[in-house]
Amino acid sequence: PLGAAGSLPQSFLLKCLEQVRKIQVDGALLQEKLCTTHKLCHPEELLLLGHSLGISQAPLGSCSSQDLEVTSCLSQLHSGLLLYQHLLQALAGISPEVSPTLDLLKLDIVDFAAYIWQQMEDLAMAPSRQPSRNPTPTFSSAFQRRAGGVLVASNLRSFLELAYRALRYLASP
Amino acid sequence: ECGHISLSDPVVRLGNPITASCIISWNCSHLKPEPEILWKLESEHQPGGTQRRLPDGTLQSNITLPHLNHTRARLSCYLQWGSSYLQILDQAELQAGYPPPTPYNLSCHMNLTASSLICQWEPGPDPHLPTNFTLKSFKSRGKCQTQEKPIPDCVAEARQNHCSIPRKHLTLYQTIGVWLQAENTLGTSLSPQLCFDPMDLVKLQPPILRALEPSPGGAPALPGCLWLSWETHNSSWFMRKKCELRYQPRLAEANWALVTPLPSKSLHHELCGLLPATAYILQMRCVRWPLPGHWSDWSPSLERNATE
Amino acid sequence: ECGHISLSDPVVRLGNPITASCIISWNCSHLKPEPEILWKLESEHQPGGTQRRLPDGTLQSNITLPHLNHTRARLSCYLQWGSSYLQILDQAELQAGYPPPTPYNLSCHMNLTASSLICQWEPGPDPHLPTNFTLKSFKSRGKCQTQEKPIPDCVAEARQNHCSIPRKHLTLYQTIGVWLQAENTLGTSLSPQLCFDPMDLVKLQPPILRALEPSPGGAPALPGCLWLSWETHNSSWFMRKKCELRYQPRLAEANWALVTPLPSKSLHHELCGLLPATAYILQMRCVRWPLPGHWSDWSPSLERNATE
Repeated sequence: PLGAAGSLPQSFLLKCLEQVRKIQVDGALLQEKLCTTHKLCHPEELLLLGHSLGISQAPLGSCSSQDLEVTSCLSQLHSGLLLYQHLLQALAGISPEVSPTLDLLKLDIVDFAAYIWQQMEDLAMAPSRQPSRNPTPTFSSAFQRRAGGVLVASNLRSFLELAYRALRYLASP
Repeated sequence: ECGHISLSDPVVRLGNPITASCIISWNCSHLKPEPEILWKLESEHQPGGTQRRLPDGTLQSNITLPHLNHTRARLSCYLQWGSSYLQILDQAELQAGYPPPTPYNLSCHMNLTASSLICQWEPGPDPHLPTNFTLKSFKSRGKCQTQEKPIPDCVAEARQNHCSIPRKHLTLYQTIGVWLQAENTLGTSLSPQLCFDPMDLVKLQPPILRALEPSPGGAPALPGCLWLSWETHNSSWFMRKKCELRYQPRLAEANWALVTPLPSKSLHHELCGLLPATAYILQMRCVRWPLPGHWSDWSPSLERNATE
Repeated sequence: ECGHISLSDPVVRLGNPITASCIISWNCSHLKPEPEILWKLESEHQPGGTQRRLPDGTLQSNITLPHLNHTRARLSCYLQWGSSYLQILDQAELQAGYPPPTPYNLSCHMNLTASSLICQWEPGPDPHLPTNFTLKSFKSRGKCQTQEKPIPDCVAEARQNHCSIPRKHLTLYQTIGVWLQAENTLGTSLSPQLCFDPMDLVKLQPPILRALEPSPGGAPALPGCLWLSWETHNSSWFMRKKCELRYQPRLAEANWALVTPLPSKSLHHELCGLLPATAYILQMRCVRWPLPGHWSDWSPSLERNATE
């Protein structure tokens, strides 16, 4: 069930793969900074807090290899990136040491989401309207923003691993 | 006010005429005998001023300098009466030059370490006037026919022919339209517009080249071989790229030999077929690949002797 | 909010006790089995928390750390239930230190080249807390009993123990009152107040010392002599001053000889009675005189051989 895989230009897929790798590097940097600067190194220690703050995972069901459906996979990838963009925006003011890394990660995610949306429009695969915005958690203390940063970076990591596998599959000749 | 110079235009094209008028109030000019208004450009007397007494008692002199050939000059209005000392009543700064020539060779490259787009250009001949170079750009799609979102102007520092657009103003992987505006008092000129995805103009840092000892436990080293490793800067870790190695013996008129393509990282590369016991100079460069990009500069030279 | 730490005081004196309370909401604590609140200072478990369930269902633990000996530390409130992973619910940054010690050795000098009054001080032992040093001053007369006009605060940069009051804030030749205020979260301390006319604390630039050849046309040079000239920096030209010269042969354990007083300028000074054909090191300094002032630093050394 590849759907419109054939219609996806190779350069589009190669640039998507490059952007996923770029964001993975940014995300790993964010995790490393939060660990070294604030000693928040284990997402497992923050699950309860994350649950209470409502930090959700972005679904990528249509991108799993069993039933990869290109249009809805790209659509889910785009929506997931928007979710992480809004989550990262809510972390603004995380801490002076971490902010530069957070800002770079956010910029790369915003660009990747825009890139996918533009390609979907060019290939007439885009839904009529941009996906509605999920409610974003409010972080009411510096600690919650840092803890939120650890959880978002961890969720983003698994999200990107799944996305990378799907894109590599689509890009394989 | 005792005396005041007014100019047709404080800035003119070099060689063009310039007209000035000096008006001296009644209380500064009702002297005996009737005073005369004199003009000097820098320290050089300028004949040809036409003087008259206005109904309100003020004294006025007009002068036209046919060709202003100084890029900077001071025009002074003097008063002389009888054998008294010449009195300066006002001075005006004249400027002459040219409208900005059209800047050319506008080119840009994306620097991953600085995370910015650096554009440079040739300003063209000196217009002799303070000229501002402003890099104008906008976010777009496809062939930059439509302006999706303007990007803040990048104003080059004085006498600098480059400007850097920071990452936060860029959208990577989408096209942006870029052009250069040169502006001074006499006019404005625009370079042709470029349209590109900044990442397609990425210029990588040169790779780091390291010499290796022959593999310790291995078979005895063949003559005319050397071993090296290399890696690229971590700012481009996420990019697929290819590299090429060039080497030459340190002998007069030696030519470079090229090994291409090579992977962007190697922990242990053996190079044989060289002149035994000869010193070799090696350099490497890399480029984003298969996606487009600029070649990095060649790495600093590595000098190594081939085995005997 | 899932969990929140509140502190008796975020900043305490080093070694003092600190009390903290962690409140965990019902929806984050109604777990089976009944969860336990644990405390960690940095990564070290802190026993002694007293835990209770409040009527509104929230879970609260209070703890008192008897002696906070870290100048900076992170206090974490954890929740444990069953064999699950310890969950962090909040963290608080603790700070400990001392009120600022009284700064001492406050001294100032007027720099004529920079046209500013530069004051420096000894901050005293490190209070381990961000401490602001502010130079307070006011224009006055006589013994600074009355504040004629306040002078804007001079806030020293972080970790700098000096501050410069620019000329435009000073009234020269009148007394000003100056003191230093040190302030951090735990308190404020003031240095003793100084009262002086800034010009009476002028510190001149070192004079410029030059070696001269023996006077050309003059009588044949005596052995054991050398000739020099000097002048002071033009920024103190208007000041009457005196200078002094010190010199010593470049020999081990040589002592300085002093020539004082000397005028602030000399086009040609002869120094004789020296060890013939011996290398000498000469330095000079000057001071405002007869009016009060600080001696300048010694000029850079001049090396010269006495005649044979």
